[in-house]
Amino acid sequence: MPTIVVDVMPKAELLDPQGKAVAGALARLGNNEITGVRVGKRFELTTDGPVDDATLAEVRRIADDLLSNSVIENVVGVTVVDGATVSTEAGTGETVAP
Amino acid sequence: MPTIVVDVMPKAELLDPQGKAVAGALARLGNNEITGVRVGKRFELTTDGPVDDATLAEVRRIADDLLSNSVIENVVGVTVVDGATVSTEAGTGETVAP
Amino acid sequence: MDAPGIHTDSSVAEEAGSRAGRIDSTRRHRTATPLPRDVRPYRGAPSAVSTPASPTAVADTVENAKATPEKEQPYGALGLKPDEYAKIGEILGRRPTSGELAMYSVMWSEHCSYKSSKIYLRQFGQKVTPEMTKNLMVGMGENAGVVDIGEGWAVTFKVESHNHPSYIEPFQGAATGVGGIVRDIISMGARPVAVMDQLRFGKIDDPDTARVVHGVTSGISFYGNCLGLPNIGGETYFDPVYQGNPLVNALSVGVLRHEDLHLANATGAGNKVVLFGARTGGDGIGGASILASDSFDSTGPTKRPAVQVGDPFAEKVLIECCLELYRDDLVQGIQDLGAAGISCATSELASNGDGGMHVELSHVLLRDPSLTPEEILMSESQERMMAIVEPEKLDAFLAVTAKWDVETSVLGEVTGTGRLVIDWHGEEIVNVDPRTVAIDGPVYERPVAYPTWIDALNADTASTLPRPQTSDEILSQFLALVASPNLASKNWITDQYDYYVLGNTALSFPDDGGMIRVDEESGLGFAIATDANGRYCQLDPSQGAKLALAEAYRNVAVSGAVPAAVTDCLNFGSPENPEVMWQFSQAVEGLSDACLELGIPVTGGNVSFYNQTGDTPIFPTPVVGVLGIIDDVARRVPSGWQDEGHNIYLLGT
Amino acid sequence: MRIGVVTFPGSLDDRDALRAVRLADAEPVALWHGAHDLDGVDAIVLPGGFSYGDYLRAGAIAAHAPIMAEVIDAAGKGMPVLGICNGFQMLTEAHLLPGGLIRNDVGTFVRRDQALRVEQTDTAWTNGFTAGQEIVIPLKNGEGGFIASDDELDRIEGEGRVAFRYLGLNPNGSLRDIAGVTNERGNVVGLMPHPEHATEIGFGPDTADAMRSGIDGLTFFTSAIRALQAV
Ligand SMILES: Nc1ncnc2c1ncn2[C@@H]1O[C@H](COP(=O)(O)OP(=O)(O)O)[C@@H](O)[C@H]1O
Repeated sequence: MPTIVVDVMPKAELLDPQGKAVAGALARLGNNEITGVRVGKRFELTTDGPVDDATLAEVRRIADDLLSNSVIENVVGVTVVDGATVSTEAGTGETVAP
Repeated sequence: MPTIVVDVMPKAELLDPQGKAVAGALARLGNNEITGVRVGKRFELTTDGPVDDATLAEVRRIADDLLSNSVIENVVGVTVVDGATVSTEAGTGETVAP
Repeated sequence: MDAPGIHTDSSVAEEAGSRAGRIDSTRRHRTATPLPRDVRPYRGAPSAVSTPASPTAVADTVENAKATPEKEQPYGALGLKPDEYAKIGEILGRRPTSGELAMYSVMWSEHCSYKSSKIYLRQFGQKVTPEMTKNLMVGMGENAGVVDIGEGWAVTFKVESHNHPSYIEPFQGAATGVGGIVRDIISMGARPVAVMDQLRFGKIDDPDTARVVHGVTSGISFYGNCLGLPNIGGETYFDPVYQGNPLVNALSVGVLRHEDLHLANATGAGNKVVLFGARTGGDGIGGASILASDSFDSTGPTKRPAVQVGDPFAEKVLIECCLELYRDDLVQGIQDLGAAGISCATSELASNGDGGMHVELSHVLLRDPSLTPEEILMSESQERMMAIVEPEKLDAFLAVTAKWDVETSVLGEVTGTGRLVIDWHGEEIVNVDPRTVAIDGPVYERPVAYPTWIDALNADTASTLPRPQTSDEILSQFLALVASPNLASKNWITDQYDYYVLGNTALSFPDDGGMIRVDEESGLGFAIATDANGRYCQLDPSQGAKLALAEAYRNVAVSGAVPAAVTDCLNFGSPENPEVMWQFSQAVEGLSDACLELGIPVTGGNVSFYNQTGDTPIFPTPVVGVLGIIDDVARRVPSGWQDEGHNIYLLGT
Repeated sequence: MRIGVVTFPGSLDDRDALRAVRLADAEPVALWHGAHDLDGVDAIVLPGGFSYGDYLRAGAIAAHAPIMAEVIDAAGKGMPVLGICNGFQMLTEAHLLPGGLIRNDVGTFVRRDQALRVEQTDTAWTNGFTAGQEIVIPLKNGEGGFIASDDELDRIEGEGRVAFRYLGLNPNGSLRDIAGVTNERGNVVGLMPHPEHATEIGFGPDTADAMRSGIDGLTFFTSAIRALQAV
């Protein structure tokens, strides 16, 4: 059963109070390596059938129309994850996208 | 400036009211290909310096302790993304993790 | 049930500890299930036709139970004592099926059966005068008591605990606590109109307290605000005795026209048994899964969550849906699903009715298709209701639930057999007299012992403490008091609570009690206040309980309302500790005596035992709520100074 | 004058908005989100609440409801539309109003009696106020932070489309203290605070005169009636 992952992030130039709060918490916990935090959403969509180009085009449309608000957010990724399960810990150094 | 992406999802066995609401909206909008939706969080952490193993270990700790609530959520990915920005559209068929 | 109200904490330490092992006899083993598993589509349009659950599980049928009398059953792990298990065999004349065992074990647990408190709670029903009960439309024993407030209006109210879940996952625990009490109110036929919360936390500067406090208050804020119910008051105390066992009590009030009163009973053979609301998942199975975490690995059986996630939106829709069903007279009997889920709803509805019930369990709509029938019977998934519907009204019923996008399935019908029969894909897995499950559970007269330490505690009075001698000492004592978390302003909590919604809030924080207008024309309304002081009760549980009642009574009276009825949430340590049992007996006796003296009846409430950290019980904490009636809320009296030039009087001694 | 109030699944302050319409001497009309017509109303209120739990983004799912197509159409033709709190969020999601609303910077839900300055009186919902008038109405939200890009903010400021600003305290981190905005034509107005909760003495915000006696919100509804009468 394929899973389509849609990633949505607040636009870079706009305020992200959640990210700011997390960054503040990190600093208070003594971490000073992380200089910025932004918090977005990750949607995992499952389909019964196989994912073809038409499905992906439809998901991109959904991502733009419903899953994100173009005034304040960007869709930063639409990815098909093969196999039914997303690992509980991804390998290091893996690059999601070019 | 490298970005570390931390993905957090609600545990599969728990109710995900957000996913349920989105799935309901998709169905009302006429989509019946997507059979399930779960909504999690995507954190983008930026560092000034390079990301080494120590940094990643520290981020994994932060992901478990601060960015997620282990009672109801799983950290499903900790990934380094090179370059300052994550592409606005990821390629299809990419697998995030093994 | 003849104990006040229904369920206690859905997770009680005792049960949690011993019921960790679930019904392994019928669990089919699965390989690790792929993620995400929760993929049952939520479709806008509900279906009357249910999605059949997976039929692959091999059920332990009644036939099978008869044929295999010697089979060993994990009753101990389910929290049943050997004699209780033997009693079940006696009642049935055979060993129980695993489904029956699931039902008896949850329904005979402390929190559903009131087995340790029952013999004391009777006093609330006995120490009454006809004058006290003349305005009671429904007294103790139903989901919540109902008080006639005049002009054709009635009010129903109740307070309940959600202590243990709120320690494990403060946000969701507290949120689902609000959700649970509100469903009790809906199931009486009422529109919920207000909530309150009574909170006790550990030491304010303990590292774990922030997790609990902020989780709990934001959970209450989230669920209550999202339901659109004004929060009109509550209590917040800090004391180290609650460190590992915070108290999270939630109260809800509803209003109804007299003719809208609904009760939890299944009458009329042929009437349909309908389950509606959220789908059933593996949440809080028997309240026991908390300690089942050792089996939470990917190779073992499917994970069962330790916590329940609340969906206030689903509950808000459920409220409106139920009110429309009542308005159109489509419901004959109704019960909310709380602790013990379908086990509780079917057995209580059937016992309170005049016949029996026949249900096909595979018609239950599932969130997790891998659930076994026993798990479905025990699941505590939130935001569900069960209704009894006349067959000719079923279509209209389904039209209303469809309008509100509430998923619905018809499980079976009321019968004239006097038996509760539950099938799983056509095979009979439960066949019991419902009263033996829901009403005639075990009753214990637990040992009681006077606490030896209490005299020394009482002898150690404040008179031995040094008095401040200098103005500096007085100043520093004053500052210490002002800075103490229990006296400081609670705005940081109450500012997160909406009291405006519904537009009828006449009083709320920081007033002594909350007040709600019921009738927009006449101004008829009610006031409500809750109080408890665990420290007083530790010194003297009987006096402490009386003082709690007196304070709540005063808080209602000073608002301008006439006190009319009482609800209570009795938070205590383990009933197996004779000293705790003594505290409990004293508190109930004191409270019931004081109710008689003040002339107001207890209409319902809740008992929460096993509140302790290690072996140390919490202070006895009987939270008492008093409801009063006011003819016109325009004549309310607020706590603050209103206008310049008013005189100030001090009354009393 | 018939003023409709749309109920969505999860709407909470719909009954209050209907009451406020009645107190303003207009005829309240309850509308349903799934309807495909507006029942001939003269103006529309999108009420507060948590439509669809606000689980995706506040107001996002409701903005796709069938009736919203009618609302967008009517708004385009000049019908007065007021979005209160969740209704404001729907109007931004439907792009009838600029900007977006995000989680409060304080991180929690906030309920308080909020002072506002009326910045724009040339709208269907504010013509009864005087320019710069200070009013107090209840605020209660979790996602009330108004944001837009700097350019966009400059533009709407320049066009006089900031309708209300927070006074004294900015409760949610809204940029430039913006509490409410209007469209260019002035018929569509949205704001986070709740005027419908300041329309009845005894149940509104506290004032210097007496507790819970503030009724500044009534002017929103009487303004709409006046705007409709002027047509
Ligand atoms: N957890 C809470 N939820 C709602 N209201 C609360 C809560 N805690 C305190 N309050 C309200 O805050 C106000 C002040 O509380 P408190 O400081 O305990 O004063 P009092 O001793 O007069 O009850 C009261 O109106 C009370 O109802």
